[in-house]
Amino acid sequence: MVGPPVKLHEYQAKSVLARAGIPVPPGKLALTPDEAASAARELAAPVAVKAQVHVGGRGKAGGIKLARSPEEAHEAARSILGMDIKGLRVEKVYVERAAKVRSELYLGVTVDRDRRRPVVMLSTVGGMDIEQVASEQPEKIARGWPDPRLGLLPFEARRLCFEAGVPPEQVNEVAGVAEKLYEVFRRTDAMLLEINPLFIQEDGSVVAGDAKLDVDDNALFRETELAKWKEVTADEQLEERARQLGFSYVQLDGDVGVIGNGAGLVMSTLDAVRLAGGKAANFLDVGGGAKEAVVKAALEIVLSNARVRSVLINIFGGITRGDEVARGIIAVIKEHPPRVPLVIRLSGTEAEAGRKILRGAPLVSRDTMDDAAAEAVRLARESRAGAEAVAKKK
Amino acid sequence: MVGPPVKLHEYQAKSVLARAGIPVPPGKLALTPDEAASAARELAAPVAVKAQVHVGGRGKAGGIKLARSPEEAHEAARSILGMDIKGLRVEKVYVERAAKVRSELYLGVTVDRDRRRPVVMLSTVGGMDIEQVASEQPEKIARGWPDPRLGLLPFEARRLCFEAGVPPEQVNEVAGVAEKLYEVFRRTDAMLLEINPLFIQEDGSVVAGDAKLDVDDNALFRETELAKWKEVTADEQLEERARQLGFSYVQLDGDVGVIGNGAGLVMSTLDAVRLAGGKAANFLDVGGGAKEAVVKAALEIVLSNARVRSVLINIFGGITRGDEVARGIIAVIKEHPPRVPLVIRLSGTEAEAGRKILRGAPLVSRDTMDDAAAEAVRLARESRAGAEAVAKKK
Amino acid sequence: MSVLLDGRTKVVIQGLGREGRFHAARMKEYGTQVVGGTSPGAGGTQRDGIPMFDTLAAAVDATGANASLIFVPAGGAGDAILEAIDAQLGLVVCITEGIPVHDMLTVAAVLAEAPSTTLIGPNCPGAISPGKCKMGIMPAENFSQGAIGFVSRSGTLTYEIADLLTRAGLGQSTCLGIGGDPIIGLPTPDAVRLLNEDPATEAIVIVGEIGGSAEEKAAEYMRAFGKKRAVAFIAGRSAPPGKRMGHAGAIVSGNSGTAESKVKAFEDAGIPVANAPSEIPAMVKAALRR
Amino acid sequence: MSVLLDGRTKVVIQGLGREGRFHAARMKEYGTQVVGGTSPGAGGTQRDGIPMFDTLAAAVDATGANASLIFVPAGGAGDAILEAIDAQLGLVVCITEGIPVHDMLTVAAVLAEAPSTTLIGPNCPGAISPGKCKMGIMPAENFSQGAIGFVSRSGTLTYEIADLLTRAGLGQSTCLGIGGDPIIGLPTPDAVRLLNEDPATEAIVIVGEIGGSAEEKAAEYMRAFGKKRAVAFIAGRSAPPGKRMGHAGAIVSGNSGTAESKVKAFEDAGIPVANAPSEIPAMVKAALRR
Repeated sequence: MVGPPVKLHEYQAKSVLARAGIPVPPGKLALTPDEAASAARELAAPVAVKAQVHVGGRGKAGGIKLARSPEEAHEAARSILGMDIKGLRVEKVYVERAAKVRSELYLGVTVDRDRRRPVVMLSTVGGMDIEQVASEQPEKIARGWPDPRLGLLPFEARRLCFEAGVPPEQVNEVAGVAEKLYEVFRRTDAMLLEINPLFIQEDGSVVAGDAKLDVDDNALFRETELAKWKEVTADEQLEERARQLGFSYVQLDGDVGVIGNGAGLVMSTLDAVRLAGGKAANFLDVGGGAKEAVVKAALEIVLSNARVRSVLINIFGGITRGDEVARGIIAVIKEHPPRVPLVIRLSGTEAEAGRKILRGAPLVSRDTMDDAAAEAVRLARESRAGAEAVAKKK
Repeated sequence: MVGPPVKLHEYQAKSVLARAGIPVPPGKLALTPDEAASAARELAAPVAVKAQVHVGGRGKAGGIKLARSPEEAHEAARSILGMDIKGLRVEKVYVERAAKVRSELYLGVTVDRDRRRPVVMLSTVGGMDIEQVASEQPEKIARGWPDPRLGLLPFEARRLCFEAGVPPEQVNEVAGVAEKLYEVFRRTDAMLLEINPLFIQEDGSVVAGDAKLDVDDNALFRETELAKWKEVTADEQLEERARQLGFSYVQLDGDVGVIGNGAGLVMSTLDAVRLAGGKAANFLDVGGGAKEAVVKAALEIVLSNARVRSVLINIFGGITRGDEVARGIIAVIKEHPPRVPLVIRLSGTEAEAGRKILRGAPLVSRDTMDDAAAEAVRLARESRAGAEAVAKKK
Repeated sequence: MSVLLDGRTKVVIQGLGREGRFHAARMKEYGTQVVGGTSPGAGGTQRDGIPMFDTLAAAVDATGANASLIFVPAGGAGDAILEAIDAQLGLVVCITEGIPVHDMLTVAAVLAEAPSTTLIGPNCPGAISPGKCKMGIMPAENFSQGAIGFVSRSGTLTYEIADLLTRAGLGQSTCLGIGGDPIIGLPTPDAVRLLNEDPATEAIVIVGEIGGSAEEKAAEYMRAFGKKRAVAFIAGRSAPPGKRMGHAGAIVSGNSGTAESKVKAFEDAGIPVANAPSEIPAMVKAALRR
Repeated sequence: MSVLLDGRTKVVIQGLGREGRFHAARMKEYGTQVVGGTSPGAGGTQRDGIPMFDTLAAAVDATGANASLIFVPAGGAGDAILEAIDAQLGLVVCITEGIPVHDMLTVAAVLAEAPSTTLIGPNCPGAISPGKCKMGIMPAENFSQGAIGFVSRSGTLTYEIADLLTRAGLGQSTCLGIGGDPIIGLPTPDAVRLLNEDPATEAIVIVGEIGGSAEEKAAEYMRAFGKKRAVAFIAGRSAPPGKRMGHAGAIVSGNSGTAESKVKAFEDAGIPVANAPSEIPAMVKAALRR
């Protein structure tokens, strides 16, 4: 089951870069204000105290503070630790010697789906979101598409620098960082690896200001060291549990629970719900060949969402068999009758057998995806209307 | 200037393999019999005590002995240390836990000039010289030519194993060793990397019996760690000194010293000497654009060979200028008149100026390579005849 | 006629284990020439009457196979594809899901220099030329022989739509389930080009989904070179940005990969876009009448 | 006519430093179109009247160059060759000596997939089509225009033999100094094929040396496809096995790479082999009379 890339914290990503020989400022992780103060003392202030959370825009949210003394670092850490940034609580800060910044670059590597190649991007507009630069000043980004079998070649790295307009005195160093960055990208099975900003300091030296490393979930089996850094936020726990059970689950904000087999079919089912005037509560793909137990677990996860007012199960049997699906549904119904109506559409392999198993069960059966979606939306609407009427009466 | 590959000792090559995850037996280097005995004690005998010298065939020469106790290891080291193997004195032995051998394989990587590819070779005829196997049982060697951009791919490594006839139970492990071996070959700028024999042990595990690693001399600038292991034997010291002075020198066994510019021209000059009935004492290429000092040093090295009875200098000026060459010769002659006759042929750039400089000097000048070679051979023969006559008289 | 696979296709199954055996049997029932299987160490044996080989090279040597179907698990599937390219097979179908992206980047680079090999997938149901050859895991009963070329990034949605077409009397020339990963061997534009140039194909059904810009490129190609009528459908119109919808490739990132952009591209190219799969058969019939 | 280089060849010098400047001046004197030079950081300046660029891509963009001559030091020369292949130049000549073999293995792999680029060298004197274009470090005065195609693994030996030919009135169509390294861009058989197919070439002089089996392959090619008379010479007949004779590629290893084998291969192909360079002109004249 496909999962989102594993995101590393800045301090983790920087430790990976440092090992590859990319210059990063000296820094220490701190979990308390006291630790932050002693880190600042050790590093010989001024330092930057930075929230380590898996969201962008922490700077604007007040998650980065400059401190000129250990006392200021203590104070900065006190205000940042425990802070809530876009719903995530800050549990740790990274205390880092402040760079003496002359100018800022952007340097990143990701995957270009269309060219089916890695793409290296370099820009003298550093410190900004690269997508924003791409849409507002596209000419400010130099791009190169290295052959993954060769890596980023020295001439390609230099060409990027000259095209981006890196000052000639820094070309060798920035090109060297780019070559190493590509090598880290390759070696860590990264989906995205960014140094943003890459500082050119007052003395002309180059150092990584911030670093972002997202690792391919499908490659964690061989990235055993990085895999240890995987963190699952409260938000993602349901999706992670689903993945461990063998299916894909994405929480959405509607009230029609959706279960289907196959990503395209489930996406189409969500679309059918919307076409029928409703809104899906989730995406859930049980995958190919799902057995009774998986279907049961899937239904339970969908029902655990309190917003759900009806559930639409859409199965087009191929390797997945209608009778297995039916048995999974019956198992849930028997254990504890669901609090919301179920609408089911079975087609393909063993659909007939499945329908036979479901006969007499408290659920609605429909022959087509469109009809089933319309019915699920209608039932959710009814339930909502009922609830609203009750609420009004009170 | 081109140099021979840098040869590593078995114990050095094995340390490189071990770091890459290739199984090698535990072992220790010993410089004295006492060290060998304590190594054997540590390793828990039986051990093999092996001479560490840069020549093949040390086994046949008595340079490898099995020892079942520390006392036997002491005795073995005593007999091997100081031994002379093909002209090289054994200075150190490697004491290694003896393998429990079920069968022996050959596994090696080198460069295939014709295909312009690396070539990996695997054979179930292990422990023998691979060139001998290649000429006597060519069908016993499986070969693969990996794309250097991709390395040896798992499917290629497996195919080699099946083609060579590796027992199916060992295929995964041997294929894994082959993949890692290729990676070491690439990473160390190797010209040749061999595990011969690669033991399959009685318990089915696989371990490197012997290892050979020759590193490209041209890549030493970036193989800084391996470069430290470069050893120059007494035999090679003259060639090494020449290389440091900026020219190629190869000692041969004739009596006509040869100096020229350009490898092809010097080879042709040696051939001309042979055609004239003589034998060259050396190959010496001063390279392109040689200046006075280099020519002087070259002539001194050639004259330092006691066997030399005449010297033939053949220069076809291109970047190399005839006048610079002439000045180098004059400088030597002035410092100490050479003990043997010099024959010189100058052609090309500034040849006329060179001839002018040499006018009156005690040397013979000829217009063509053939004539010059004939004259040098004649002079050497005269000198030899004279010397023989003197010897007879005594 | 058909594209890529037909009665002359001779298939080796790479990684003929439990899953492979199940589908190999279905394929043989369908009439596909399954001439061999590979599994290191199994050389010389038979599995369900299929001769086994240690390596693909040996299998191709012995059987004259010109195609392979890959069931090798994700960690080794990239290597299996490279083995198939090395064996110079004309068609390689990779069913495996979850291959690391970097492995596919390497495969794509090698593939770019091996123009005689077409890779379908990975993470796909495979391809079928109904009545001639099936190379994949799709239930054969949903497909029927005819003149509709069909390309889709999905699995079951493909079966659903094939079933709708079949029930409407619209048989298929070739159906290409090209896979849901961000990096695949035969992206939508290339698949559409094959069908557009196939004499046996009268109309093309293009089923895309959110993520990437393959559909936009296919629309562009059809606008310039389209010889056949086409109908499109995009799955995931109601998907939120930044979330991977089951397929690794089905994700809207920033402004790119949206359903809106894809729908607009097709409409700009004069290709009608269905709101639901159920609309497709009628739209195909209308297109054929135009 | 001539092969690979002529009056339309427009050359960029990669790594235009001290050595490059000296030879660029000689080339310009000869009439070669030297249109630019590269040196990172020198973009926008001029050196001896040659416009300088930071990258080869920029130089090619600005000048329309179709060839490059490389003087970059050994550590960066492999990268410079890859840059030239990437720029899709038709002819690349690399003078540099001492490039690590592994760098050349990578170059060879990339080159195999770039059929429109011909690489001469490395570790070579370059190529000259007398009277039209000189790309290299050879002294021009030893060469003269004519109908003898000439390929050689050597440097000064090439000048010596060119001089002998010129003095005998045997001008040259194109002389290719292909280099003395074990892995080179245009090995002897490929160079011989070019000259064999060149209408302006009437006879071919092949100068080989010990090491490898390129001469044997060239002889085989000429036996099968030879349209021109040829004369060969092998340097190093008296060299002992196991010793590198100045050139990294000039080594007899075991039974392979011997002069005997090469001489025999040429004689078997009906190509006479000279005992000394001085014999070559008469033998060429005799061959032309046959």
